[in-house]
Amino acid sequence: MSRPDLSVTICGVVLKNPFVLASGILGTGAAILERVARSGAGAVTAKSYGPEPRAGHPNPTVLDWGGGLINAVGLPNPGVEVGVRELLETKERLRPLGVPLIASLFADTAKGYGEVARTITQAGPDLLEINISCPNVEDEFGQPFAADPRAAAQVILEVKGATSLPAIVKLSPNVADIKAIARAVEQAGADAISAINTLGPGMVIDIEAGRPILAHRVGGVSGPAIRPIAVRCVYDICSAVSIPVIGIGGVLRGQDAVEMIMAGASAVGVGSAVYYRGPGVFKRLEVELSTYMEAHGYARLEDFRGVAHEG
Amino acid sequence: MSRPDLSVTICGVVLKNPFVLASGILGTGAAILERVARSGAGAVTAKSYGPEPRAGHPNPTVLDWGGGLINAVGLPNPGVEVGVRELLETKERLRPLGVPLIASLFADTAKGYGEVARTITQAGPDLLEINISCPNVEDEFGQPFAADPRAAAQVILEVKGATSLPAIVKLSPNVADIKAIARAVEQAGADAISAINTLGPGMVIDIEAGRPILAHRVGGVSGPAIRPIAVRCVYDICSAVSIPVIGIGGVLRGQDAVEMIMAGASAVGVGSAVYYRGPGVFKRLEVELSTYMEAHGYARLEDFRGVAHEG
Amino acid sequence: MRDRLPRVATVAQVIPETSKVTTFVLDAAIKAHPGQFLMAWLPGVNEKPFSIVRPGPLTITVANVGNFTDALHRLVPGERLWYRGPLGRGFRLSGRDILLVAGGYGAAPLHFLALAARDSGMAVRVALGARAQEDLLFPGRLAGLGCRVWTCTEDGSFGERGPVTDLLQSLADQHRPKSVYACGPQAMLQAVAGICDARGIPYQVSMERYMRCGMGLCGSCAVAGLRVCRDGPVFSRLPPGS
Amino acid sequence: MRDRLPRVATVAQVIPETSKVTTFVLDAAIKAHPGQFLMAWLPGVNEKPFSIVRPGPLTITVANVGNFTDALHRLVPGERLWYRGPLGRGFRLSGRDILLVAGGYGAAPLHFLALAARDSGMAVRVALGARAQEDLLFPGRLAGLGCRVWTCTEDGSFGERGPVTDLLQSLADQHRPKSVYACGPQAMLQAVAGICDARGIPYQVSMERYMRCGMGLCGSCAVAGLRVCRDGPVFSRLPPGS
Ligand SMILES: Cc1cc2nc3c(=O)[nH]c(=O)nc-3n(C[C@H](O)[C@H](O)[C@H](O)COP(=O)(O)OP(=O)(O)OC[C@H]3O[C@@H](n4cnc5c(N)ncnc54)[C@H](O)[C@@H]3O)c2cc1C
Ligand SMILES: Cc1cc2nc3c(=O)[nH]c(=O)nc-3n(C[C@H](O)[C@H](O)[C@H](O)COP(=O)(O)OP(=O)(O)OC[C@H]3O[C@@H](n4cnc5c(N)ncnc54)[C@H](O)[C@@H]3O)c2cc1C
Ligand SMILES: Cc1cc2nc3c(=O)[nH]c(=O)nc-3n(C[C@H](O)[C@H](O)[C@H](O)COP(=O)(O)O)c2cc1C
Ligand SMILES: Cc1cc2nc3c(=O)[nH]c(=O)nc-3n(C[C@H](O)[C@H](O)[C@H](O)COP(=O)(O)O)c2cc1C
Ligand code: FES
Ligand code: FES
Repeated sequence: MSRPDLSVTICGVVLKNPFVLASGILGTGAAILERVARSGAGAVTAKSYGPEPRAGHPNPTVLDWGGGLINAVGLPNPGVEVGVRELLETKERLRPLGVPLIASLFADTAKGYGEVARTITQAGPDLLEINISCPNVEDEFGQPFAADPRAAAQVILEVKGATSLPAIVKLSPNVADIKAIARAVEQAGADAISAINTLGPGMVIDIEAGRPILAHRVGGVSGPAIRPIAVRCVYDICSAVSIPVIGIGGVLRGQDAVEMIMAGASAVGVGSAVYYRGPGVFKRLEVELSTYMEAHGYARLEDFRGVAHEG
Repeated sequence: MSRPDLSVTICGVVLKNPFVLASGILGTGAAILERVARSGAGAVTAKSYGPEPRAGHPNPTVLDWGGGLINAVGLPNPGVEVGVRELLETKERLRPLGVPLIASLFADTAKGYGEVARTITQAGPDLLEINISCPNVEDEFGQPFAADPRAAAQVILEVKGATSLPAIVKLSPNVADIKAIARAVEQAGADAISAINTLGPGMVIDIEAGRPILAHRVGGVSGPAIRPIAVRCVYDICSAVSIPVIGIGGVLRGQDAVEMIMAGASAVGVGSAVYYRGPGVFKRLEVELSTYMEAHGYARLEDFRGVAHEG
Repeated sequence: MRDRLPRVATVAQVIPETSKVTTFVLDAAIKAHPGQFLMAWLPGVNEKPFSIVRPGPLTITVANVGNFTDALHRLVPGERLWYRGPLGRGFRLSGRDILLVAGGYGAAPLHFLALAARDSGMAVRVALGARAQEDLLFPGRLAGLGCRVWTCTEDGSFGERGPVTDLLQSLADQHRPKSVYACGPQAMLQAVAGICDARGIPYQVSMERYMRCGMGLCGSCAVAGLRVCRDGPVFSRLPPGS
Repeated sequence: MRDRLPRVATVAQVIPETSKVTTFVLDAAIKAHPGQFLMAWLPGVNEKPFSIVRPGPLTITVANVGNFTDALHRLVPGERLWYRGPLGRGFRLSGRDILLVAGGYGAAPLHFLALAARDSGMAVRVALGARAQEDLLFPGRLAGLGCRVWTCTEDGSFGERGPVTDLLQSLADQHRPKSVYACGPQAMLQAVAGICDARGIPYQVSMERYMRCGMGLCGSCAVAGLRVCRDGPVFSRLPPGS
């Protein structure tokens, strides 16, 4: 049998394999994103840029608590104006490699999302990822956009009005009904969904210090601990919408990626695995996925995508 | 220094140590609950009884997926009528041991909760635990009672109208704002809160079979993977209400219990740990907690309860 | 990380044993102790406990009694079966001279025990009982392992007529075994316990109870405060009140 | 499970080194390689990277340059400090004859290296530079380890006047060391790289960058596509464009 074809097309953009560097992991600059692209990623996502520069939270910001990671980095970024320059350089470096660039963005009002999207579009990324796991400052309860179908849809409408780039909406698992959110953003014009952002928040307390270890006290949980939640979210979303889904959460090995794809994912995000297995994880995932496909006689990802929904 | 005092009083009921067998773990009959009591538990919770007999879901119902457990047992139980007999025998066996019995109950309407509570009270348990992580059949979206402050409060009002036993409300972590639920049930008259029930649901797919392993497809996640989420929920709840909280979720070792207590828990539920460390886990937890307290010069649990909220 | 999730195996051989009992040999091998069991899973059907008859090639022997076992019986070589295990606590082998007592498919775990006993050079006698001749399980396999086999049937169609516990009684008195290992229906195990207790012979019994988790958590299999799936299925005395 | 969370230690000794630099000896010991670092955490203050000066008793040496290091400087014996580590990739020791080049508190990781080099019987020369005499770090400690120490200061208040790289240049030409190990400000490291490259001497440099996670994930410390916290902090050549 010839080598299986791992490529996937998301909103018209071709990825040579389904493994996408998740936002907030390494994506701080052009050189490091180029390195990840050279390490074999199918696409890379830059860190999330917001309307203004943000310093982020003080340390500790990321911890390995045993079952996974917990982080409260606080979206440090130089603001979207500087972001455009960083992304332009990144795009320049990725072009010869044929690895698409996903620009991630956030804001604290729906209008803000539209404005950041308009600005960031100048950098010419291949895709936009809309990180809606941020508090909606206009919501009287301070709920994140990701927790309210109407607020989430409003964000997408603003973004779609501001750019012609395909918009991937990144959903949070911390909601009672993720299908409702998925349907709302699809209806508002989202071109794809990525899920999940970090779980929780969670808290890890140091029993010698008698206080939470993260300076921000609480943080989002990622890594192996969240995989079953992520797989279920992807499964639920894929049963509710027909736009493509990038499955993210706890994927460390090729078999985890197979699970995501069987749940319906078109592509697979890779975050914490960079900690557990190093930046070389992309090449290894590709080999593991190929090996699985060869052993099972699958020529393309579509041959087993979504099969967990049957029967 | 004399041995630390591990006792705790919840709604007037004295536990010789804070470790409570969580509902759904082993609590299927009088003999096994007696064994757990003799193994050193501070209190034991029986399985959840509902208005009618339920067979539960087919197997597989419980799995160890690596980071924790996932289960979809489906609340099998012989119905509350038989339940009363089982609980009466259990109470009989526990009385000489001085270990309080917590009866757990569920229903699918708020009124149903009241009726089951009235019936189960005949068995004379020391405390009632109200498991509200069940779908509310009257809710048009099929949301569980635990996800809606008003529905949760309605359940408590019915239960409080039907029994004079203290009512512990067991909260689900699968909500966007657990503080709102906690406040609602406190206001409705809940005497205590236990948290958390299982996380998710999650899904684990077998990549050879191409389908979810659990017969029910999705299941609740428990064990080590959920500890940071559980600790944060307990922390949040304790910052929102003043009734006592039983902290449950991923407690395997004494240090995990210390974390829960520092987050504000009065007592600590033990579920999946019975799988990881056997029924002898209660004695071992007691020793580990004592050892920690002695090393830190704490005479009573109040000496460090809630300290993570300071500073 | 996924060590305790079901593993897949292919059915290598399907061997009819009696009219209702079939042996499935898998293309897998595990490390296990005699008396341990596994949870066999057929996706979309169910997951149920079966004794390990041989650890390598991994083998189970199944009586067709209901939905799941019927689905198992429809497996043909090349098809797949999933399993979690080994689970539970098995037999502790001791004594030069042992007696196995099997009722019905109770012969399944005792086959693995006989295998291990032979490998450590013990003298093994077996009392094998069933309802009728066509239900006698493993007489040939056990003899082939070098066991001395006595048989009986309830209808007298083969060997002595009567329950296997009558056979036990006479063999116990005649050969004074160092220990007795029994598996079969609950009533039989109770009789075995009585016979052995009366004679001061140590015994171990393998019990069955309805199982869900198979991992000592859910309480479905509890009997007299013991979890058959984790504290057992082998007990060195019958749990009181079981 | 909690192995990679911060561990607590008690400050056993606080030793002044220079007017701005203090050494903290903890009542802990770890296994580490020279050049590795740890993240020191003071609850409620911050968590920052420091080179391991000695693994047992675990020792760090800290220049007071800002908020966190100032809080560290207020620690007294008996108080507690938390740490995660060892982290990063350290120096690879090779060559009988080595030269260490330290600028400022760059002497910290090189102290651990000198310790290890002494234990494996190497001849160690050290070029130690600082702004002024009172900033020279570890001249006595390094000499005490049997190193041959040369010093220089930018203001000429002790030893040669000039940058430590002038010292390196003359020592390199004079003694032809088998390899050079350097730690200090970025500009100094660049000069070291130039001098060594011109002479074909292999070198390793320990770099500093602003760090958050310290575990190779967040990208804060990235330089030329390399993560100082995980791919470094020691590099066997200066990352291009750094
Ligand atoms: C530790 C253990 C080892 C076993 N070893 C073997 C073996 O080697 N060979 C073999 O043929 N059978 C064995 N069994 C019994 C086997 O698990 C059941 O026959 C099987 O689960 C029946 O499933 P079913 O769907 O075909 O029948 P069902 O339709 O579910 O029931 C048929 C009959 O089996 C009983 N039963 C159902 N499920 C269980 C269960 N989980 N445990 C015990 N009894 C049950 C029912 O009460 C009923 O009498 C063992 C059981 C246990 C607990
Ligand atoms: C691998 C490594 C090893 C180090 N080893 C030592 C050591 O052995 N002894 C020592 O005294 N210092 C060492 N440092 C530097 C030390 O981490 C910083 O001095 C410290 O973080 C400053 O914190 P602050 O809050 O006191 O100062 P701040 O107020 O934060 O800043 C003061 C100055 O330090 C710089 N700085 C701040 N944070 C960092 C950081 N995380 N990494 C690098 N520079 C920073 C700032 O740019 C500023 O110039 C090391 C740094 C790294 C990366
Ligand atoms: C340190 C860290 C920083 C992150 N920052 C961002 C971010 O800026 N924007 C975003 O959308 N997601 C961010 N995430 C979430 C990840 O992109 C990903 O959704 C999540 O970690 C789950 O995937 P994983 O289990 O593979 O890590 C961050 C995660 C980590 C661990
Ligand atoms: C197999 C299993 C069955 C459970 N059944 C119930 C139940 O019937 N009622 C209930 O309130 N909680 C039930 N739970 C939830 C536990 O009581 C507990 O809240 C949860 O497992 C988290 O705690 P742990 O991590 O210590 O297991 C069950 C959990 C497990 C693992
Ligand atoms: S089957 Fe669950 S405890 Fe035995
Ligand atoms: S500090 Fe986070 S990658 Fe180095």
